[in-house]
Amino acid sequence: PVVEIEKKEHPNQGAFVHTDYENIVKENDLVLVYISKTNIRPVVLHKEGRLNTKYGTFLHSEIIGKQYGSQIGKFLNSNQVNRGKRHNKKNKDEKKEGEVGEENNDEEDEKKFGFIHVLKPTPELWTLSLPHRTQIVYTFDSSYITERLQITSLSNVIEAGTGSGSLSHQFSRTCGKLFTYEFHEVRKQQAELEFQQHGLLYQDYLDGKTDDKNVANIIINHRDVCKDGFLIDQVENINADCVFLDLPAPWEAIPNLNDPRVMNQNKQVRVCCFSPCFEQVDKTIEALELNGWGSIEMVEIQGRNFEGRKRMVKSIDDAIKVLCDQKERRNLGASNYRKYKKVRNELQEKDGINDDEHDLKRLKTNSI
Amino acid sequence: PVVEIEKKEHPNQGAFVHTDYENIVKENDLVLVYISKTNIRPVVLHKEGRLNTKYGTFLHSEIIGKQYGSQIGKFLNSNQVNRGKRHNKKNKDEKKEGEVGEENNDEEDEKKFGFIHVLKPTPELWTLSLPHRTQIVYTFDSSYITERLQITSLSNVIEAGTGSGSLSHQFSRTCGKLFTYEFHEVRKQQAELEFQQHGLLYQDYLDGKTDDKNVANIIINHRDVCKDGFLIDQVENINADCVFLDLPAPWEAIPNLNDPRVMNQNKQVRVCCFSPCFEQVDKTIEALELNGWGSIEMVEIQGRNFEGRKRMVKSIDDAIKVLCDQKERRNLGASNYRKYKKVRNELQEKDGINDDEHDLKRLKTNSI
Amino acid sequence: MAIDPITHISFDKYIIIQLPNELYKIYNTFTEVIGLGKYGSFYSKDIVGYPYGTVFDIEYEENDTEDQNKKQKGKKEETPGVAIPRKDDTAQSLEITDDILSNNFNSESNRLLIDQGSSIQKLSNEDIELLKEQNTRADKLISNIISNNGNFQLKTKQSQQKYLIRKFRKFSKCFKVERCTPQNLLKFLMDKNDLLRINDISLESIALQLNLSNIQPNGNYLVMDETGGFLIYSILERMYGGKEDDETKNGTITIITETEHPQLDLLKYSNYSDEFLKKTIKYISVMELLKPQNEEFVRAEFLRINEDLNINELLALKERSPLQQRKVNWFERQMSLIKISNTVDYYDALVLQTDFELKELVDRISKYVKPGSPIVVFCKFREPLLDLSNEYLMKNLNFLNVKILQTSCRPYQTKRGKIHPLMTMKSNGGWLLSCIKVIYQDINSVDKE
Amino acid sequence: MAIDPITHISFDKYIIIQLPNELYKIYNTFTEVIGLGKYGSFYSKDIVGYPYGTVFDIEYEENDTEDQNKKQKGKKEETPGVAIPRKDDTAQSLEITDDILSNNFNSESNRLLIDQGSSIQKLSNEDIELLKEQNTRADKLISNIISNNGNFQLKTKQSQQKYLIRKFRKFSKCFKVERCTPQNLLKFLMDKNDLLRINDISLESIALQLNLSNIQPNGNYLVMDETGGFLIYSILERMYGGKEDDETKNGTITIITETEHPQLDLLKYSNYSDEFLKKTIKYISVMELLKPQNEEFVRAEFLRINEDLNINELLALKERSPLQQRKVNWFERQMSLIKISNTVDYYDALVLQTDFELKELVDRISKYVKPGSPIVVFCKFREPLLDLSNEYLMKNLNFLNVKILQTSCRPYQTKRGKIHPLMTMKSNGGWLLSCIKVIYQDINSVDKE
Repeated sequence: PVVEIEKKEHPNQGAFVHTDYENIVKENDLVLVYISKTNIRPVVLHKEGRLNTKYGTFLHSEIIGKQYGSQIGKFLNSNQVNRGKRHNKKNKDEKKEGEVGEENNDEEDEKKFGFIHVLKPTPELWTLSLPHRTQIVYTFDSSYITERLQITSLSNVIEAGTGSGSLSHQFSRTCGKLFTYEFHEVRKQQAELEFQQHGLLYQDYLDGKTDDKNVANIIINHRDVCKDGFLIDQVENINADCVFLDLPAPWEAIPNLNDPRVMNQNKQVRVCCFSPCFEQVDKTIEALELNGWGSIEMVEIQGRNFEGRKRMVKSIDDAIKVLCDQKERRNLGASNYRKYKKVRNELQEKDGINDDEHDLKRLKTNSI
Repeated sequence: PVVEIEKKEHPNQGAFVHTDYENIVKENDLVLVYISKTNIRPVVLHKEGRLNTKYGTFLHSEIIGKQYGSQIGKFLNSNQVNRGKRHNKKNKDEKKEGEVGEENNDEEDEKKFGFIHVLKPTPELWTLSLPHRTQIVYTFDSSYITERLQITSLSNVIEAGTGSGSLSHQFSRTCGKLFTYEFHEVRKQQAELEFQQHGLLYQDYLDGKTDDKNVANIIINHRDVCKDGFLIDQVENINADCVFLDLPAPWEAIPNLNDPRVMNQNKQVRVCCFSPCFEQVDKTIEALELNGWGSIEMVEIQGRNFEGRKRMVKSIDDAIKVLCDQKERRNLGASNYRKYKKVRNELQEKDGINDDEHDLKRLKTNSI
Repeated sequence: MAIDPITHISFDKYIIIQLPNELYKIYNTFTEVIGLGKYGSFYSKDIVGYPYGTVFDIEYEENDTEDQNKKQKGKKEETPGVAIPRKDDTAQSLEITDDILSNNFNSESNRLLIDQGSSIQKLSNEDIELLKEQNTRADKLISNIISNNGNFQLKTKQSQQKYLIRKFRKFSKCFKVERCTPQNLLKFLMDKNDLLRINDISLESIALQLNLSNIQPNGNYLVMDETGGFLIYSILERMYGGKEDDETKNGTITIITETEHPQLDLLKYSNYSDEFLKKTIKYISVMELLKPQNEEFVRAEFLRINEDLNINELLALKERSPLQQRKVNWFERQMSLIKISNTVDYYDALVLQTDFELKELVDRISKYVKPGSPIVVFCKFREPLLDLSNEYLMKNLNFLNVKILQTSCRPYQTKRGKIHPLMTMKSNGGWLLSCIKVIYQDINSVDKE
Repeated sequence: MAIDPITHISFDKYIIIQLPNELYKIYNTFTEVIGLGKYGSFYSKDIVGYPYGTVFDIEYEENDTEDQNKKQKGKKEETPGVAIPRKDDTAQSLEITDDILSNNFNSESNRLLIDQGSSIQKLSNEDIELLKEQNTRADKLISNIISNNGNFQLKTKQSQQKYLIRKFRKFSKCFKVERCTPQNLLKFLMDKNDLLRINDISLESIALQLNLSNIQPNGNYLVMDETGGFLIYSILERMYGGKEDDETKNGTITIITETEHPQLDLLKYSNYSDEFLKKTIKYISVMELLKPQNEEFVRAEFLRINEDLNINELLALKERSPLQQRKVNWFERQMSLIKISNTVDYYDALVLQTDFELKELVDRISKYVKPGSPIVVFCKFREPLLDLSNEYLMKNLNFLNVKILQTSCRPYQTKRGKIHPLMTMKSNGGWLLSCIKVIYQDINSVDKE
């Protein structure tokens, strides 16, 4: 998916906040356009804007004024139908989504109906819509991290590094203040811009651009926390109670948490280090122990998606019947067999039995 | 479970071999008596023998002469029934097994039927029947190991250490020759005796006690393979093509595989090291690489048992009906409600509806 | 400075105490003396004011010791000890430290070890009790255990450690105080083997359900909770974090109950005040929601119950007797229920944990959810969710992005040099289904291009 | 010494070749020239006689090189190279070694790296092809790739490695020969994304099925195989290991087929001779097994088909014409089928992989299994096994120890310093049900004590 938001655009505040009772899509809203499970696109709506999808072009004006959650449909011309079909072949699971109509290969000219949905952004949908600038912490992990760190709306959270900002959105939704650090300057700038567009920067609250400090709560810094620690100019005391380190060498950053101006010194605090390799985990445990952390626990989250599937069920008696018929046909010769079969069918129809129905394949819903 | 086999007993040969067509349990056979899923006992049958179970005492003579797989039942006296009941309470899953009869708490005197099954030993059942002398490699792992080492009836397998001998039985069934090593002298003696009783010792084939070298194929040694290597007096060249190391420090044993008299020098050979901790795996990989092993892969087997369970299903309408009734009863007062209810029921019975049947709990079969 | 009851141990609160055997138990600081059984007892006032997460050691007065020794056999000790907070120890861990252990590891193999059971332990259990009473701190206790076990040096490092940890758990007198958060409450229920009460839900599943439900401090959520209040508490925790008086937060939870009175007994451990819960949580039964009355009917019912009393007159009164006030309350509650049952497209998420037949349920209550908002269903079994997904949601154009998910957390033994997955036989933690409620556009209303 | 075809590459055998991209492909040494596409080609006789597991490098004659370069653009190279076995390398691995990699790791962070895509690689693909043709061995190839990538030193160690491995896989000319064992065949099907053909069974599931079925060299097994012969081959491998002439082994497999002719096309890769398979494997269709004829009926049928020819006369003949022999064969096969269908309590295990409705199937064929022997059913889905277990086996006293199992193998990236679980999206590998057939004792036949 391509981010279609202009670099300098400033959508309406509160993109990630629940809508009011009216639930109406407004001009300049940042919305997520759901095209399929694997194609969700962030768009800022303008009166004159256009949105190109595999189902053709949608005018932003067709979307503005609708309720969030609305389906916006259009009839596809045959050219688009063809493209849609090719797409469907590749990706059968998406068939239901985005396209409705009979599968009629003969009449390509027939108009088909294609649609998109306009959705309010949530951190989870945002994660799905992201161009993968860096590796992403997925919702299976991030939800668990949030719960284990016991993050609530009172928590001050430290996150290093910011990366794609995907997890920052999730933390920001739940926590009090989020201090996030990114050592890669370009990535920091990208993330900062994004947070600004999403109305999540604490600076905007300070500047009076928004009065919802539950939402505008992110403070982002360009920083190598391993070398330069966590202290920042904006605040004297970070008073963090939750720390999340997604760094190649978290053990280098852990000693920097000892500065009394970083962690809240007057309450229980928690840290989570996220590493792919066991060797990293080992060094991290060493650093945590050396720096006075206790109750250290390593865990791994395994998440899975399920889907219902259709399964063939065959009956033994059906199979036997087919084999008997084949044998008889061979023994009698083809023409005799047809005669015989006809007679037998006539006899059986009288008895209300239809022997010809060799329905070998019956479908049942099952799952793996 | 307790092993009831006498130390010096020598049961009939071929305990682990498929039976002939007659499939009859003979005197002096080593059999597994299946009492419940978690209670399987190895027994050598004698004319005069007795077997005590929670269902009472079974005479060996009741078992001898039956077919393998036979149920041997007896009626329990009330004392035993009580014990059985207490057992069942603890372990509901076993209810079906071992006991049949109505659940009649009032009439304790009624005789109940308890039974055992007599089974031919298999390596997998043997593993279940074992007193856990050491940690056991379970069938989920051992079957995978057998397959990944590509063990066939042509393979010469090295196993260190022998441990409980559970895995040795599985290897012995499938492989050509099994060279197994145990550094703990008492454990080695226990295992050797067991292999002898089970007719699995290669020495018995050499001594002419059996002519089935596919079965009598284990050579066991008391040895610390880390210090003293794998070479043994009995054969000049082990010619192993599969190695399984279940040792605390497999990296100490790996260099000893380099002796040209240990591994087959003229074909592809495989090794599997079984370790619980990542640090061990790391050292093992290092040793394998240093000693010229390639295509090294670490895997983990996750095995699970499933069971069907009953699930409650509630209907919304049923719940609403219950609440409406409660409300009416309160509004009308208890006595009026009864009158009202009676009238309503009479009316509804005419229509064939039974409103009183608030069957909130319907059962469905499901599983976790 | 006043104690912050969210971060610090306060009076009249439910707290969780972790014992040396690592199990969690719930106590209340309302109790004057908290007794931990064989791990000792102490005055609850001694621990008030310290931050949650503090480890305390129980120490006994010297002059009590002799008395204690005499009493020991016959009855339980009666004088509580003094709970001393461990200071200068940021780890605040009940675990036995490696320093103590590593001093005693010399033997390298257990080749020569023959298990002689407890006969080899020269210190009897009574001796150990004695030591324990005499102010012996954990490390001293352990070196005593070591030097009195004749076979100790013959054990392998591993069995030495196992042995020490077992003894330590049995004899040390210390404990850690934790806040009664939903996460700690879950651990408590797990230790109590009482997960059935919360539908066998795991921490990772509730976490995923909360994230997918997009819980925010100002949202309004429609919930069914068959976990005795655990789900509600978890949602409240994300919204409010224990703080009742933040004016910037005003989200609500509306609970659909199966019975007339909601069964949310676990909610009491949340330590929220009744006023706060009353303001934040609304209850409505399935009957009141799905078989609603109208105002006329309620007025008629009021007349019938109250024998021709006019509600309008009551409402107009400036001062009411308690009985009159109860009658007004009843009427106003009925009105509010009618309002709820008529307010469709309102809630920011539908969060379900229920045994009701799901197709039927979702079909009838999804109308209350705001379009574009999530519906997230937890179930202990997979089949009902597959059924809901395949037989209802996927066939209905009002639901988008239907997913069935499972998440499970694998704990590892987290000791350096001995890291490995732990084999736990716990249940699988359940399944989740999530989807988005959307508005279906009638195909006939669309212009053909 | 003659070549052992089980351990060494021989003529006229199916073999598996692992390519530098780590994928498995099946070839046949019957082919004179084996072409590996962009990885080169060679004469199959060059690899015959070396043990399975050998890695070969393909080298081209010096004097061919110029020609090759000219041809390069237009058409495919026509002269095969020479396959040279790697000697003195017991690892025989296609992986890129750490020695080569570690020489080139200097930069420590990718802070300054901006991805410039392929423009930065000074060696064009054509250059690399050229290098490759000129007898460049893997390590040389790689140092060339490194020194020609201007940005290489700016990458992190990790991305350097990833880059090298990618290039190596693309350009090196080497391969490894493996025996066509069931395990390697499975990897081949996995690489080909063709696991549906074998019912999505995983190595760990087939392994567990074989162990639970207690396969032995002298057993007789009753099998249904909807994996196109993969299951049969796996059983044969455990029984015989590829060796056809061991007189001490004489087990058989009886296959119940759905159709008249069994569909076991994967069995050809087993390299067993037709004679051996004919001797060891018996086929019987569901009809022939469950709707058997008797001898009288077969004789009548023989008469009807062969127009009053007397089978007894044919059988009595000392010499028969081919046509007569065929008729005798037909008759004898019918007799043997009748015998099979009448032989109950005979087989040492029932091993099933089938789409048939399982309750019905097991109910009708379990009679052929010897009491006390295992029944082991594989299914891609869980529901049919739960159904079989709960609705049939658990209600029937003729089955003991009913278990439903799942096993799954988790591969790890096995590089020291970088060990972590690999995220694979493969299917779950299926479920297994196992139980033991037993003999139920009528309760009325037991004396009351």
